[in-house]
Amino acid sequence: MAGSKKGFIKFVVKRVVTVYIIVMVAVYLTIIIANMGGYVDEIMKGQLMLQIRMQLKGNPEYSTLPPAELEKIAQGIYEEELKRRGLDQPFFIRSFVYMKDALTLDLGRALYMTSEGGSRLVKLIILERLPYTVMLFTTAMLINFTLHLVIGLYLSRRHGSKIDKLFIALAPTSIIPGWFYGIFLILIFAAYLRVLPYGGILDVPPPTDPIARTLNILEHMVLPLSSWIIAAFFLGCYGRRTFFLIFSTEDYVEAAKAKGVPSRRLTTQYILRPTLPPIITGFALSLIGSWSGAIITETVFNWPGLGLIAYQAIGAFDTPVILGFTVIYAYLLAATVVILDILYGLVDPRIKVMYGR
Amino acid sequence: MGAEGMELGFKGVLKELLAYKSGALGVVILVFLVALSIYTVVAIPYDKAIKLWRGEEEVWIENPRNAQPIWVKYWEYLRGRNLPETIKRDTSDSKQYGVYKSLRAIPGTNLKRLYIEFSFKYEYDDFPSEINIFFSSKFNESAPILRIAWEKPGGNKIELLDFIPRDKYDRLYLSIEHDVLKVLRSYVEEKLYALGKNPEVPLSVEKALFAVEDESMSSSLTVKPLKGTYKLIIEGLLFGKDSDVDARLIIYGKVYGMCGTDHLRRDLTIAMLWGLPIALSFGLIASLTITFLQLIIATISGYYGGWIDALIQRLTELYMILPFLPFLIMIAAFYKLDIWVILAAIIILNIFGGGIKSTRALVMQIKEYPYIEAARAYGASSKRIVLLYIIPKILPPVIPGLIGAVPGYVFLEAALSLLGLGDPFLPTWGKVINDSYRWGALYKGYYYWVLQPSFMLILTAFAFAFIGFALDKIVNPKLREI
Amino acid sequence: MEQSLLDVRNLHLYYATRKGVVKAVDDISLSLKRGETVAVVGESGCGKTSTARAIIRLLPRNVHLYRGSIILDGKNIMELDDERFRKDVRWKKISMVFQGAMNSLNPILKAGYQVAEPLMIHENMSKVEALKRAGEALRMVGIHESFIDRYPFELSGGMKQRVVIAMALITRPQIIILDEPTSALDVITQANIMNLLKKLKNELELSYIFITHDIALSSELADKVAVMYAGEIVEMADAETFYVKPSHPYAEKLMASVPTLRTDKQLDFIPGAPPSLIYPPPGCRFHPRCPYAFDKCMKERPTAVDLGSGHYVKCWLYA
Amino acid sequence: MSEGEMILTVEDLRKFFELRKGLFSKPVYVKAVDGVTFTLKKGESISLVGESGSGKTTLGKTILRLYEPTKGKIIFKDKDVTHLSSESLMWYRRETSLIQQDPYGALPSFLPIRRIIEEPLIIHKIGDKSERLKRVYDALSAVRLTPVEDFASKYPHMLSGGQLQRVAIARALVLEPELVIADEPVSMLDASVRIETLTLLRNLQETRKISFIYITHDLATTKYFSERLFIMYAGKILESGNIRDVIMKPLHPYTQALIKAIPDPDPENRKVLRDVPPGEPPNLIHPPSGCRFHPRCPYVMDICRVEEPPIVEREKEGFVACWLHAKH
Repeated sequence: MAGSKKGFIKFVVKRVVTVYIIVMVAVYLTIIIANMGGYVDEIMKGQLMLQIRMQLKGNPEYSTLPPAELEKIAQGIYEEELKRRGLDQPFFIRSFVYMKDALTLDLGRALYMTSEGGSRLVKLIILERLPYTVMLFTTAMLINFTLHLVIGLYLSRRHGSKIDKLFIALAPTSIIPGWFYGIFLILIFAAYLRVLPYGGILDVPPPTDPIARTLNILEHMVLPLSSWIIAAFFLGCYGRRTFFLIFSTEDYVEAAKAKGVPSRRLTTQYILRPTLPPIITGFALSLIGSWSGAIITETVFNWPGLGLIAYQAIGAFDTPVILGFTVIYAYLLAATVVILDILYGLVDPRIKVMYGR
Repeated sequence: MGAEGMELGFKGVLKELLAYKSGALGVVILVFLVALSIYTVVAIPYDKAIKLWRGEEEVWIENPRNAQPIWVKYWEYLRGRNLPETIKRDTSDSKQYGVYKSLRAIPGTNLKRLYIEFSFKYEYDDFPSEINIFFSSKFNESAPILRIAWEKPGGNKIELLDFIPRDKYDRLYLSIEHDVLKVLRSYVEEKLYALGKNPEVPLSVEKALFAVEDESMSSSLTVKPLKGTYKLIIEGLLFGKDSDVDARLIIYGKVYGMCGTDHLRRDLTIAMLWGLPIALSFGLIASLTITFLQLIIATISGYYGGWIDALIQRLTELYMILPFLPFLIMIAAFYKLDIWVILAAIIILNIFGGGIKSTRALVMQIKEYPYIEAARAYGASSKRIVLLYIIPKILPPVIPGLIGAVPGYVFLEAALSLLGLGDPFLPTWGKVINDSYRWGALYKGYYYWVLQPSFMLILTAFAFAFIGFALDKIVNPKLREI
Repeated sequence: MEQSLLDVRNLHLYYATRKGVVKAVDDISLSLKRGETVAVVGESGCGKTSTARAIIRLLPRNVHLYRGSIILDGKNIMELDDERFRKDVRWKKISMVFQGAMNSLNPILKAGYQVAEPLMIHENMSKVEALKRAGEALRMVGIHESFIDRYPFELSGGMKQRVVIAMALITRPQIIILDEPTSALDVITQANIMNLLKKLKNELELSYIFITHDIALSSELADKVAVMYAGEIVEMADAETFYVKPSHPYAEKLMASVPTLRTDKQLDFIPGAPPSLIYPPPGCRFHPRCPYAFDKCMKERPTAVDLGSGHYVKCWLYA
Repeated sequence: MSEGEMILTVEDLRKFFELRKGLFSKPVYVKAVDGVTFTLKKGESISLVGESGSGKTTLGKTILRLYEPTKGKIIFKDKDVTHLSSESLMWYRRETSLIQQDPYGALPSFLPIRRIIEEPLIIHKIGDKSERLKRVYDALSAVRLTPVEDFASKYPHMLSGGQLQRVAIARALVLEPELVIADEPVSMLDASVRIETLTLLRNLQETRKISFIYITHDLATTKYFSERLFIMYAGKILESGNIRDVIMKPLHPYTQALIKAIPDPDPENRKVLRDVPPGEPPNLIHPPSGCRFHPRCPYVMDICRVEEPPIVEREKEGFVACWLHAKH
């Protein structure tokens, strides 16, 4: 059906456009809030003026000038500097310039923060930290996903057994967030037993040998990783188990059981496969979500990732970094949403067939 | 479909809830927490609590710094160690035991001779944390000269220093007084040389004052407190007729109160207690408001459809793309907010959040129910259908989520406080954890400082979690059998 | 007398809910000869479907009591362990067509594969061979072979029902349990499916256990009728006897409440509603609704009375 | 039957639903009701019979203005109600009523029976509280749910299916409507209570002179409960007439098939095959051209595939839409 193919392209285009508009709104909102509606500029302008006056006062060349004259010169330099920084335009207009820059990933320079190499480029600052976050939290999410799926399936097959009841009873433990478990893990393993580091990513000074370095990083990952695994463990398994149990009462599962389908095949073909799309969606979204939601965990463990940088940028009123963070995050999520929409279409045979035939 | 909760009515639901072990436990904990928070609010009114919490040194000066809670003392007592409590001796309190004061004019002069002797029994197995003397003096000509000496059990007397109060009220922080330290070091060294030992690590003032005078004095790791009756003697020379000096000696212990103290000597009991009503109201208000706003928005979206639905759907997508926590942190950091504005920000940042999608799906389903169609057939207006026919039907499946979400908001507040973005005035659990973190509680071993607020947080969280889980089973018959 | 193919004796299936123990199947006995069809008739909630599931051992998770004997070809299959039962009985000896065929197909597997699957499981047949056989089976139920590549959502209700029947047939089991096989279908489609079932029965000498709430429809297949009420079989009779004159008051009233198209008969109804299976009435379970009830009915449970030639009634009127 | 006063006239009524076939394709239209014309006399009971997807339910709901008609006219009591706006629609809502199929879903589970029946009275601002209560009790006793006080205070989940359906009937009749449409009112009930419920409905209809449209797929029950019969297929009425005439002498091949398909309880049934056409009702997005039954019709002629069949009057009353009976 050629019509459907065209329809599909149209759908994708429409979806991309809608999501892009949403990204634009999100970025604009960030600009407004991160600049406090232009208030941050006022602070910057004030600082600038102060700086100029101080410089002039400190310069012996100007020390003889009358104050009025000095003020005039200061004003002149100030105006010039404003123009150079583009601050002479009203904030409303500049906000759109910011938005354009942000959307084209022209993230500009940070106000105060620097990358490890000393660069002020926001892009560098963020790109430098992104891998750390991904390394830690993607690993955590992957481990969680697998654990919950496997154990959930196992429990659903042993419904009503002692171990099943144990997981049900312990499911409320996941009401406590990962960072909170993190504090306890630090307390036990770093403070009390002194077997693992309190936080950070490398010892000070860091080992130079690459193998030792990797091992050192892994050692630093153990506690934050564990905190996320423990926090999600019981509820995650319980949730998957319940999900599978509900699906295993579907008529076609019962029918397959009656057919004599062995339990392993029943699990994979009749329970897991039809339920995979929502599971995958949930996983993809939470994966991206983990990159921003990790701020607290990163703070607790002093893990130098994106979250920590966002927190530091916020603390320092470093709006370009905040903006860069939001933009990248929004793009990542938006792309995930669109890709999932398309994948859904491709995975679901109902839709697949429409293009196939 | 989960209308069961509605049919059961409140009493019925409560009965069912109590039938689940975890549900009953949750209810018991919650009732206890609510009672405790009511007690707190009545016993320590808000203004008083804030004043106490913000009062810093002045209010708390008689408390030891970073003292452990009293339960640690009981625990240690069982292990045969008696931790020191704070000992106070005050000359202005005449009834007090162990205080002797005499003030005599020296005939023929304008002078007076002062003699103060504080004596106390020290039966503890650890050293005190700090020793201070507070003076309140009356003088008009020149300040009195005071000579302070220390007498250990067994009669060893150490002249500590001469002290001249500079003001009407002055204090002597013995523990950090340089001269005292010098005197004590040479005293200890002398004793050690006499025993043929060399001092390894110099002792702190408290340790030196209370040490058993044998080889163990050579290091602060081996030094032991000497039990018995100690005396602090103040001899003074006062000028002028009306002059007088009162002194108050405080030997700070290592345990204090139900919950111990923090680095500012504040009694943590206040934060533990006041954290409770704040956490409860914060969590409940956030969860209730967000749930109901989302409920109404989702119902409108699902029932009316069309452009309203499309708009709401786009808004939920926008919310999905906005990074919630960074946004919240940004708002909290930039706009220096108190807790209620943070609450409002959390609510606003959640209105179009994830809950809408599932509720909307539920509404779409209920919208097609025959009883809705019947209502349309007998002329019910859309407003009536939404408010009277749909919302009561989606309420039961939503309530467990509402209850279950409370801990999330409680922890969110704690997290913000942990990041130093919480309310600057209120004593909250998150704030205490933040303090403990910032002042190195984990490194220094002040576990109680972290553990107590954590325990309260966990207790609160579990109460709601247990109830939420049980309610979910009651309302959702599908879950009940599995 | 001819040897029974299936002999169900004193079958019980209770399950526990929070409200109490549901006595879904309460001491049921029935037998089936080769090539014979027994229709199990009753209103909703009388235990028909539970009976079917008890026979093929598809039990709910909350089973409280599962007892009795099911003798198939002289062997008590109740004694088999689950794994043996799965391998030896399910689909090899007994297959089943589920209520609501729409939902008994896996939405993401192709129809042909689902039809062929039992062959791959039970006869270790290769996929190619099994699919070939599936094509033949589909043709037998009146669907073109090319439909093996279709997904369930591409099929109409009637076609899905046929696929499910093909699936039940593929391993040539001796017994097929039909659980309301046409309840979701239109009358003409229903008639078509019934025609198909009749043809297959004759051609393949199949035995059916036909479960339905529709007495008129039951007469399309039944050689023998078992009427269920509140978890019990209250009457068991040959079709010739039953459709002409049912004996149990419940069966009699039920028959009287069936509107007929071709004859003008006076319609009747049974007052009240079927009882709960958790707290069934004492004595005869039908007594609260029975016009002939007398003292004994309220106190003592009637036992089956043999009225001759395999006609059994559980009623004090005949004792 | 005497020529009574007309209460309802339906003219060329159509209802198309917009549908998106896939996520990505253009909307298409499901022609659920496609040109239906009939009249209903005051106090008369008619049956509308069709298989699922024939459009019978849509027709009923469109007449009640639960759906906006796409085209055509609905005239009720000499008033055109096809496009009534909300205010006058309230009048129409009071005069008409709906009884639904699913008694478990038809009542809000969270309200007591008393309130459920009172709702229409509240909405139409009828009487004060005590007067409304009296009418609720009257309605309950009319459907023989006695003692009424007991039933009034119960919640739906405490009643059986048959009782629930009687509550639904009480609610439908509490406003004393002139036109009641019952859509499969007993098909979800147990066989033993079906007849009881239908008999109750019939008695109420007769004593209160309600005009009644009985929508069902069960041809066998119609003759007990109504006078005239309309056979619907794929959005159109194929045949109508006096019930007994149509059942005894069906003219349309579809009606014939329908009658042949329905068994009466009879031990001989198992020995014969039913002579019914194969296939299933058409998809209403692209209905067949010409006569909609032609792909399944055993008597199909060339013209059936091309042209819509003419409406041919039956001998006594009613019509048949079929080329076989066209007068050449």
